[in-house]
Amino acid sequence: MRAEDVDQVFVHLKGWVLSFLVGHVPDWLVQIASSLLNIAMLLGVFLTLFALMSVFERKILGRIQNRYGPNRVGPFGLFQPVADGIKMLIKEDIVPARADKVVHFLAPIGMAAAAILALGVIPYGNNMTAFVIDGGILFFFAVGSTTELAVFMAGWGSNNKFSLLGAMRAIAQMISYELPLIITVLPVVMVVGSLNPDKIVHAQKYYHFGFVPNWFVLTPWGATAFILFFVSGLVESNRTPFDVPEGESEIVAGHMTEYSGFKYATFFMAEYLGMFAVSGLAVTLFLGGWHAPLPWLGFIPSYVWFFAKLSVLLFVFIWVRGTLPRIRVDHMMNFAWKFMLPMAFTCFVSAAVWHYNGRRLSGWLWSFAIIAIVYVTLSLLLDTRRKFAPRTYRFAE
Amino acid sequence: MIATLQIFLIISAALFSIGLLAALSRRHAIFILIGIEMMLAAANLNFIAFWQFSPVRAPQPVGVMFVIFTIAIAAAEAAVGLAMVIAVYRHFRTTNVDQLTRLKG
Amino acid sequence: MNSVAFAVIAIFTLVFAVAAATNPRLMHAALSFAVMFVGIAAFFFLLGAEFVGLVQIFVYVGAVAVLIVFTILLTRRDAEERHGFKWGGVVVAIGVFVGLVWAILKTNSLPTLPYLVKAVTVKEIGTTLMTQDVWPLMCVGVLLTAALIGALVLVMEDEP
Amino acid sequence: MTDWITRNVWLVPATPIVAALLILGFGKHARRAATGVAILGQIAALIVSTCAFVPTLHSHEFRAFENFTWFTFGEQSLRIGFVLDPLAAAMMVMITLVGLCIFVFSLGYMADDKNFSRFFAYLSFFSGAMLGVVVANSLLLLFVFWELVGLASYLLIGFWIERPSAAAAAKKAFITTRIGDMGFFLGILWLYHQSGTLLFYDGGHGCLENVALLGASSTFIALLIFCGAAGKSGQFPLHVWLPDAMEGPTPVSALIHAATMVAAGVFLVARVYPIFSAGAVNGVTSSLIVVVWIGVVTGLMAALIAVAQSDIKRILAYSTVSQLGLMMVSLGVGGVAAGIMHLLAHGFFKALLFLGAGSVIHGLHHEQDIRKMGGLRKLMPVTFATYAVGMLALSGVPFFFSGGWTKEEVLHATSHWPSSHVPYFLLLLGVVLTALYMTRQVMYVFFGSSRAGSDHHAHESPSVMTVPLIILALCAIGLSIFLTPAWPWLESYLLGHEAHIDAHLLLQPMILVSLVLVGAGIGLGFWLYRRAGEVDPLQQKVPAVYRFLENKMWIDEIYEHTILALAAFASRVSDWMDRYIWDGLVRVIGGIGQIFGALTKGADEGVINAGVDETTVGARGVGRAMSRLHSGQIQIYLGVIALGMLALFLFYAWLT
Repeated sequence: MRAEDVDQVFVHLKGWVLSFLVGHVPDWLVQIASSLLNIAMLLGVFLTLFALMSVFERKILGRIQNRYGPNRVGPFGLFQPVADGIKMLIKEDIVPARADKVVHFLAPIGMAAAAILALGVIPYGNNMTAFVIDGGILFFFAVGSTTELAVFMAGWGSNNKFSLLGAMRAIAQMISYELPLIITVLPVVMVVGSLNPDKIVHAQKYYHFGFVPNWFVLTPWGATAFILFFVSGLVESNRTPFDVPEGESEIVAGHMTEYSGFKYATFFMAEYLGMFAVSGLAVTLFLGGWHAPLPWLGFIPSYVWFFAKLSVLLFVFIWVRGTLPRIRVDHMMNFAWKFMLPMAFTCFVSAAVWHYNGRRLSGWLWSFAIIAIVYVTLSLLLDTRRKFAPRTYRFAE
Repeated sequence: MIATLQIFLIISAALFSIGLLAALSRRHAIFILIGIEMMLAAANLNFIAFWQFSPVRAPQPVGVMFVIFTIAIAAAEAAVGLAMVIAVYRHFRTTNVDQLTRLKG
Repeated sequence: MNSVAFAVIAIFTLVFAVAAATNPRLMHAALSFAVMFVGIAAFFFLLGAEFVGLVQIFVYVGAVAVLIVFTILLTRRDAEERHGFKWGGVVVAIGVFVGLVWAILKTNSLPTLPYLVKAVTVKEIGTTLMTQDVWPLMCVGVLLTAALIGALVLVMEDEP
Repeated sequence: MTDWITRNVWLVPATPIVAALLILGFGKHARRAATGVAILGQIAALIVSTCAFVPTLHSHEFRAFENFTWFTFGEQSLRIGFVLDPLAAAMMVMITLVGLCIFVFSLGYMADDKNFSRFFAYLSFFSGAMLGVVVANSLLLLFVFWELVGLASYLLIGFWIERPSAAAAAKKAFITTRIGDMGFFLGILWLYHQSGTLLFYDGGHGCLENVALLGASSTFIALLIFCGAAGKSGQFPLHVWLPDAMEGPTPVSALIHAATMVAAGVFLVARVYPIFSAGAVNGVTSSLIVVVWIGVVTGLMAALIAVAQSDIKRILAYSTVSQLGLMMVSLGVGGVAAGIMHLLAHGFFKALLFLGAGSVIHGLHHEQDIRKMGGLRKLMPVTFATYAVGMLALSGVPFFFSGGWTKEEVLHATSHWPSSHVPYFLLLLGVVLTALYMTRQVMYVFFGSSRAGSDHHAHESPSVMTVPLIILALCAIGLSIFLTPAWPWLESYLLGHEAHIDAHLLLQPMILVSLVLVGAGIGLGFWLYRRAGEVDPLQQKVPAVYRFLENKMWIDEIYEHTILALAAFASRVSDWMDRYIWDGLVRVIGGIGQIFGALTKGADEGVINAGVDETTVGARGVGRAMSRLHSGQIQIYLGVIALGMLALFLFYAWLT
């Protein structure tokens, strides 16, 4: 079997399944069947990934905290998600008496739907994009922005002050970090000249000097934009250290306080799917999508590379969670508006300089210099001159 | 049923009338805004439909450009309008437009 | 396929529009309003203007609807309408609708072309925005900035 | 170099405007930087305009313009541009030189003011806007700068905003000139409608190059444009703002009266002169006749009023109004060069006089009443000497002072006007009056003994104020070299001829006439005011006339009792209509019903009573319904709009 066949095996498989339908049913039914197949595949892959992620997260966190993590159910505790799922399903579904029941019911569904739709535009491999849309990046953000409404619905529908406060916090931080998230995407869009994810991946397929991949993360502006994008992505998916909306020591569990059972699981799933979506977009935009890091590794199928890169990013998500404490809410907002936003705009300017300088050495140096200058200036301006000293206990000793 | 221009226009007329209904018969100030946004959306639908069904093909997508600018302006209008609703609520402690009749003759 | 999709979308949009206009519970009405815009965006998809549809979702569902629900939250005392509906408005609205439909059906100046999607690409829109429509774009930028500042000033608390 | 400057003449207005923005950017406390930037900007503008002046010398009929498209809408494109010709070049040099002197003077005069840097920003802005008016090659661009000049004057007249009178004066100046600008704008629109372009010169396609196309409408266009010029240049009946503008700081008055604001009106008429003279028979058109008569009335009226004023700056203000009238007459009778020459010369000596007045006011700690001054000749010798130069130039003493020659040119042009000789004789009267009131002022301020004892603190001003005075005085004298009829260099330059030397022209009857008239005026003034006391001699002799003049012929009061009263009356009428007619109509109907009821009550109480009651109730109901229309409910208004739309549909249905 040739390497191309291995690469295209899923595409061929789908074509083969659809070939039974062609000629027997009207064309529009074939189209619908094709879409359904795509969606089924998407759901299958990412729900499995969600299950794996939940157990690996616990195991990695366990290693970080010098303990084992789940290791009882199945080999190495790999069946833990099954047990969790059964537990969630048979739990009682509690709806508060004074809740707005329709809204309360629709909130987790809206949240999960948005996350799944956002996953659809990411190219997972060569010719493996679920929805091919010309404005795919815009689609991603358009769908992603509806999450805010779902969060609000959860907070409002529960009729609980902690829920509402948590929802407000979540929306505030999501809106604040949506700006840097989108603006850091703009340089890539500008340099490629397209909003189509496939074209963006395609633009990163070349190699400099035969071995350095033409990934955007390897340019000064791209590296900065990637870091900013990743931090914003952490916030958008409400992950530690930005899990303020559900900070359990402050407001119980935020907008999910009044949810239990399967609805809670749906929320949980939606969050993980959102995390996958943001990481997948980061891979697409900055890490070369499904392209191999070295030209002679091209024989390995494209989807393997994509999921390998995705797993690295997911590992970083878990690593950050195990390492950093939660940030105070006002610090987080200040950080968004005073640092992230200016830096994101700087990336944009820097990318423009890089691109319109013909991508020559001078362009690289200029774009690096622009970012360095703005970074240093911002750090000088934002420095609060507060000294950190070891804490002294006056009365406890 | 074949989608023709007339059907799109009738749907947008229906949307417009529903928007008018919201603006005319609800007592809450926010609904006037919602109604106006609906009417604007109906106009947008008209723009796109006329552009799509126009016999002459302009080099630029004129109808689409119109809609993009309309959306931007409608967003600005919504932001300012809602801010005004909040300001009015702070001052009069109500958002019922029946009670906001300081300007009556 | 298209006519089926069309009918489904039309019914979906109009139902949610009516819900947004008449539901006495404000929050439900606002959420119906958001869903209605998804329907309108679907219309735009059908008409080959997918960029506009996406922008519509982005702006209305992501931003305007959130603003509206926040406003409802901040003016919560009136979140439910206790008083009745003004039926005069219904009469007027129906009158306008009948008039519009009558005019649409009566006129013979409408082009009667078959439905043939000619999609517009993002690149075309971008080029037009940067060449022919660059002045309107600038003006809209200024307008949005002014609206932003105006809205902030309006809702600012008076005490220092 | 010369080529470069003719293409980049926009630099001249740009420099002061940039300086103004910089100063505003520096903030309130950067006083030193503010003055530095302002004066450097002015010097740069002076240098650039001198550079621009040089190429205009070499060739006759020199005219360079640079046009570009501002924006395009549909198939129309709006083009603007800049022009450099002798008229513009001469004005530029005059404005920047006078402006520089005023800037330096302000250093001393405004030294104690707390908004020092803001003042310099406005001053730079003012000068830049005026330079923009001068170099504009499009009526629209000219109008833009014109309005900027108006804005700058508003800011500067009301600079001491804490004084209510200053604020009122600023408002008055702004609104009065706006009335004229309304006409001006209509004229621009009409011109655009007729000619399709607003460029002055466009290689044969400009609106000034094809005035024949305008036809009969040129008269109306010219008159509408003249409205604007009359507003800015303080011509009757819009002159009322100019004396009030004295509320601003004295350097501002100098700038307004000498170089910038009022000159704009005269300059505008000179710039669009082809429109005024389009279709002229024998050099006379109906629009020019209007210009002449307005100028004559303004000149004479202002000169008469000036005789009876007691505020040192107001006298100068009215003299400006009068001189502007003179210039307008000159333009109207066809002496464009003479008018502009008088404008240029006037710019120097009027700035000199105002700055001299400023020096006096500064020395006397902001005393402005001339009846309380006196004997300053010895205390302030430099000010006195320079002031005397200015006074002689303004009075029109020939041979040595620039004003004499230019005034003589104007008279000369007027005497040849084919339409009428009355303006000429009235102008001669104006010359006498000018000499009279200037002599009166000098006699009061500098001669005699001190009155009212406020001058014992008087001191000569610091050199930062006296040096500009000396420079301006030298200019006022030195300019006369270029103005003599024997070698009319400036006139030839403006008209684009070669200058010839002809010593015979130095002595002509006209000079004798003006010498006699000026001598008469000065002598009369000397005799009348040789020992004037607190009470004006004129007031003792003819108190009624004096009072009439002192109160500025009651023109302000006339306006107040006619135009303003009319406006107030109209608003009262509409208020009354609202209150009584509509409401009253309803009540009358009700009342009729009631009377009717009362009449029939006795006759047939049982039967009709109920019906009458119904009528009155119904009438009241109508009234209530009508007032309920204004319910203040937005939704009802909206509904009415929708109903209007429905009505349109019905109308459409009825049509088809």
